Amino acid sequence: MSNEPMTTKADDAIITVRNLSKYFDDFEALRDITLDVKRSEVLCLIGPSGSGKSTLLRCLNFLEQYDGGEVHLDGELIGWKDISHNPRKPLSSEALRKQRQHIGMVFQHFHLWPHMSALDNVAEALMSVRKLTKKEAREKAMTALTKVHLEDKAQNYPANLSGGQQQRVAIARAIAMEPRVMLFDEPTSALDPELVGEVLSVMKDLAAEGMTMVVVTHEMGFAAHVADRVAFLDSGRLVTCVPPQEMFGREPDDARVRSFLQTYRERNVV
Amino acid sequence: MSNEPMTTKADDAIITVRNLSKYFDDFEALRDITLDVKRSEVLCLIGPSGSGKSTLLRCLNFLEQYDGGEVHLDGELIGWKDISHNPRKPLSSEALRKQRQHIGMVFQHFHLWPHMSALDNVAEALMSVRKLTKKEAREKAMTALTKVHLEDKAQNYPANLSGGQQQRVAIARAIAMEPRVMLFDEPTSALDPELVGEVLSVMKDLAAEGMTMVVVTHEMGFAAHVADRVAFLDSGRLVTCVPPQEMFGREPDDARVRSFLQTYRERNVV
Amino acid sequence: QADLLSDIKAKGEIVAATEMHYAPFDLLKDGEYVGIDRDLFDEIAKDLGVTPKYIDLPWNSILPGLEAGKFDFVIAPVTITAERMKRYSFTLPIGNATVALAKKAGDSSISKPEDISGKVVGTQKGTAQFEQLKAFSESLATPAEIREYTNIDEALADMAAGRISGVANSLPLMGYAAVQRPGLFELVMPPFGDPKFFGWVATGDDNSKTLIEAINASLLKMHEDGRLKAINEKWLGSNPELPTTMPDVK
Amino acid sequence: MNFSFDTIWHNLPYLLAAARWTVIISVCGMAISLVWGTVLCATRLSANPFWRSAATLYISFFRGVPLLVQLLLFYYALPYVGLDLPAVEAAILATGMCSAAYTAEILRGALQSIPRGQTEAAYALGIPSFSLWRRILVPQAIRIGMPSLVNELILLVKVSSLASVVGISELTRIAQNITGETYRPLEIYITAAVIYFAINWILSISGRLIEKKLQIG
Amino acid sequence: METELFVRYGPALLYGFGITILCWLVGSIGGVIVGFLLACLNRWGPRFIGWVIYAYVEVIRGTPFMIQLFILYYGGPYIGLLLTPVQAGIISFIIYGSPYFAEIFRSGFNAIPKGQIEAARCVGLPESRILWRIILPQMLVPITAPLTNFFIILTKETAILSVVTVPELLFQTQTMAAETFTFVEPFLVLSLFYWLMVVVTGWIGARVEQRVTRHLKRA
Ligand SMILES: Nc1ncnc2c1ncn2[C@@H]1O[C@H](COP(=O)(O)OP(=O)(O)OP(=O)(O)O)[C@@H](O)[C@H]1O
Ligand SMILES: Nc1ncnc2c1ncn2[C@@H]1O[C@H](COP(=O)(O)OP(=O)(O)OP(=O)(O)O)[C@@H](O)[C@H]1O
Ligand SMILES: [Mg+2]
Ligand SMILES: [Mg+2]
Repeated sequence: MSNEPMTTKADDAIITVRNLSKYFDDFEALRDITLDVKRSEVLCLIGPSGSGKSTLLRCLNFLEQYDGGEVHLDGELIGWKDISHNPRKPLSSEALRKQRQHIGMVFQHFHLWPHMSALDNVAEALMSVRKLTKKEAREKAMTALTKVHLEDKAQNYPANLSGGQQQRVAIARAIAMEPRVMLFDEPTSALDPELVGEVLSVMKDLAAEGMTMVVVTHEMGFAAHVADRVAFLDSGRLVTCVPPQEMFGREPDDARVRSFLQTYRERNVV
Repeated sequence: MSNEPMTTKADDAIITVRNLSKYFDDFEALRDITLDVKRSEVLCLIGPSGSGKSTLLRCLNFLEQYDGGEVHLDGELIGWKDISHNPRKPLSSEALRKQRQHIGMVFQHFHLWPHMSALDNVAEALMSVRKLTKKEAREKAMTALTKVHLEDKAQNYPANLSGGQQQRVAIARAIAMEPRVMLFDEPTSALDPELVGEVLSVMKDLAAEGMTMVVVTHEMGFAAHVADRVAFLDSGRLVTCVPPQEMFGREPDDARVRSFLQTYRERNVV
Repeated sequence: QADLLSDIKAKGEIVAATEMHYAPFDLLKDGEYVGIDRDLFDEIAKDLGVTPKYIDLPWNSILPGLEAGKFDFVIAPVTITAERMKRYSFTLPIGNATVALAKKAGDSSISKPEDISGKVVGTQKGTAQFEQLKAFSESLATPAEIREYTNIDEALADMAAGRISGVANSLPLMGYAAVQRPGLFELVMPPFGDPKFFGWVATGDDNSKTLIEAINASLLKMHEDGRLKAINEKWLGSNPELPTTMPDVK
Repeated sequence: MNFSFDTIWHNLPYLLAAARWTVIISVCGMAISLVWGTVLCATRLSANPFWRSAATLYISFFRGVPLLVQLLLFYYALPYVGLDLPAVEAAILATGMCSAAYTAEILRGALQSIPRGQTEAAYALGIPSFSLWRRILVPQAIRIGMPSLVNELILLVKVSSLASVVGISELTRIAQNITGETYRPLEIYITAAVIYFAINWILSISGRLIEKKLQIG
Repeated sequence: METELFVRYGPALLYGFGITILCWLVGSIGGVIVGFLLACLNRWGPRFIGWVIYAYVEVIRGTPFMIQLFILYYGGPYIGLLLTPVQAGIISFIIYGSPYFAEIFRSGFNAIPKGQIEAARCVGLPESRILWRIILPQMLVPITAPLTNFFIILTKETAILSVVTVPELLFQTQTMAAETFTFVEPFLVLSLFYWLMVVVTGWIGARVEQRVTRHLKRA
């Protein structure tokens, strides 16, 4: 949890990814990814559609069972019971649950629970995981919703919310849990510029509180502003992982990255 | 259809919206919207989350039964049989179907059919509405998918596509039908900058072919590049509707618009 | 005024329904319908000069079917009672319906009907035999406990399973069961209660009057020429003394 | 108890012959049930209040009255209104029409869990309602409702035994009749159960195969 | 129509109706519970239990209730299982209903989008809580109708209990039919009582459905 005493120094790795690979049948979605995420760091993942960004994120909390390599969170192997065996055996669902409690996630498709109001979507885990009373949970949920400017839509079911409102509920749901690490999959795709700004400031606050974040995004401006480092994925491979100044500030070395950023630059000079 | 002879002059209105209003129970989602969309025009709708952009779009093809005012497409009242009566009576589903054939739509949440491959998602309406044979429909669908660079994912089910790939299938599904008017609800929210460029060029081609388009977007760069006019919605009201140069090029007159664009400007200078 | 008999003769066919599930009167043997009723009615049809056609129906739908005219006649053995005569026309008796008892083979505690006193006895619900058994049981010092089954097979199965000590039903039925499963069932002689008889049934209206008369005439003829006796001996090993007039039912 | 395999062996051909009727009635009944059930479900969901209540009434009647009584009505009461159906046809029609009421409800339940957006997408493309149902809604409803549909079809196979009340010598009836002659109910009933099981297992396996085939992702 | 009959047999019919309702309620609710447990075990339990459950479902679902009941009641004593009719009726009812219910629940599980369960796992909800709060309320949307169906079907399967002399409704009406030689009247009574049960069940089903589909209603 974020308010635990920090016994390790601030720039050591909280997530280590080693030679990660993942197949969907024959399709190689991730190949040999090696990557560290440091404590309190904001790492942005960018890359073309279908390059494996979501898949990488999903491997980090074992929603996808990766086929090769290892993912460690605070030194603890994520998902597999033990990888010396072949085939690997996943942890029990209870052990997985323990691990995942500390890893928050906002999905690309939100995945709100349609039968619960916005408020209940946020309050649910506070009650059953954080063991708050119903009242406390609702209050806390309300605070989280207020952060994303949704206090007046708290009672709406997801079906009666606009796209951006749904996305904000999903963000509120994840941050209310105060995990150690947050994974965001395009958290601002449905948001207008103003709200992107708001979410950005929420995330900056989180970062200041020591939260580690991995953010998939297509908004280069967002990446440039919020990230400590930016990783570029292409066809399942990690092409580069550098501070944003290097990625955006000057002409990137890698041809693929260069052409990727090209269109963006052209268009965004309004 | 786009290849019909244009008997009217190019700048007359194809869609006219008059005093449109829409309530969800007590909540006023749209208030007194009056707006013309000219033939072959690209109109972008921008505005904060929850301002009613999707709702307006959905009123245009009567997916939402608007409560007050009128929407006409090519002089034909959309959705209602006749509005002098109270309560209004909607058209028969067959008549609605006829109207909607000419209005393509790409949804904010894509709404692909999960039990059909990407190809079949696109081919379906070609067969059942355009009455093409299965073979013709598939060929045409393949062409549409190629336009959005998805030829190698044609056989995937939606669940096995990345977010951006799903969005592109949704775009392909709508444009393959060659409607008279296209409604796009955040068509590039899940796309990376490169693809945004591609989709933009697809849309430019469509525009050149005389297609009328209404595009909801949060990407101001996109709006600036592709739109003939940009309409700004706030809390269900149409604040302004002007060419992009006026909206983005100089300081906007309206305070609301100004503050909305502020954050965007700040962030996007990378 | 319609007349069933002339209709049948015109068609050259008589359709008779029964429940092929009432040995030895009606049963399926190797997939074929046989039994006392079949043999008797084959002869009667011959006398009437028509071909018989038999259909199998559960008891539930035999009488509704008769009334709806789905067939002409019922050759399921029906115990002749006053109440039933109000609604339907009966033929002369075609079988002995007096109640008799079967026990589990080798059960030495029962050697005569009176021994059921205080024991549990099963019978088929709603039958005339049930009424007889009830009356008989009440005449005993300690009455028997009577359990009703929808079907006599189930009562026999329950006796085999050991839940009940005896099963009471019409004499021919119990006798036949004992012959079929000698190691399992045994007939307790003599039959008890009032003498009762089975008849066949047609609709109660005037249409079937002539048919009933013709069948009765044919039955009487079979009494005289010994065919009736032969058939009964074939199935029962003995000849029940069947009356040649309508028995007196109150 | 001495379990008599002889009895089983001896009577097996007759039971199998009777099972033919069970199969005929249930297969035809299934066809009616599925087709008519789908139509009924669509009617029940139609916008027209008249058709909607007609379908509701139909379902209420056919689920409410015991099938036995329905069969008796079809066979014995319809002649009074001039419709004299032969026994097999009456049995097929009654079981099929009754089962359709249940099928319709199963499909309706499944349809409700198909996200609305999918229907809207079809509307927006101008897809005719027939195609919408045939290509988009029904396949998904079948996937979701398959286990319940198989339940219903298996029940249909079993209730086909009621056809005996209109004089059809189907499996259960013949089993009972043979029992009446052999006085060996356990042997005969177990055999009949095995035959029923075989028929139903085919159904169940097909159901699972279809389910797998329609599985998405 | 002889109304006098209804007076004469009224008490017996009502008693039979009571027994029918008792067996139906206890049997079908027991069946739902067992079916639900089976479906859960099948989903979360070890592989081999899955196979055992599969076999159980196929065998019990694939064979007629009448025969199961017959074997249990009349065959049971041979292996020392001596049950009273009502006991046998209720037990076999639970056994008979459970595989159908298990299959209905299985279909419910399949209807929940995977993403929602993933979202629940990501916030660390325990599996049992996921079942109760996320899966169950939503799966009721597609399965309330089939559940209602099967409750209704079970009302009528109670008639088969007459085979083992449970004094239920059909048993009583058969007495009436046999003793009085009437057929229309008993069937009418029978239909009326069943219809009553079905209407009430259907009504409850509709209410439950309304409740569980609340979130789908659009303003
Ligand atoms: N079915 C509904 N019932 C009640 N309120 C609704 C419903 N649909 C939308 N709303 C409300 O109407 C308002 C407008 O919604 P709409 O979806 O049009 O917003 P939007 O401009 O598209 O926003 P976004 O950019 O977030 O997609 C929102 O405040 C939303 O909460
Ligand atoms: N379940 C699956 N089965 C098969 N292929 C899959 C599956 N999920 C994803 N893929 C494929 O894996 C690749 C990577 O998918 P992923 O969702 O990680 O992309 P992404 O980088 O998140 O793209 P986007 O920006 O469009 O969301 C894509 O090409 C996709 O088609
Ligand atoms: Mg993605
Ligand atoms: Mg929207």
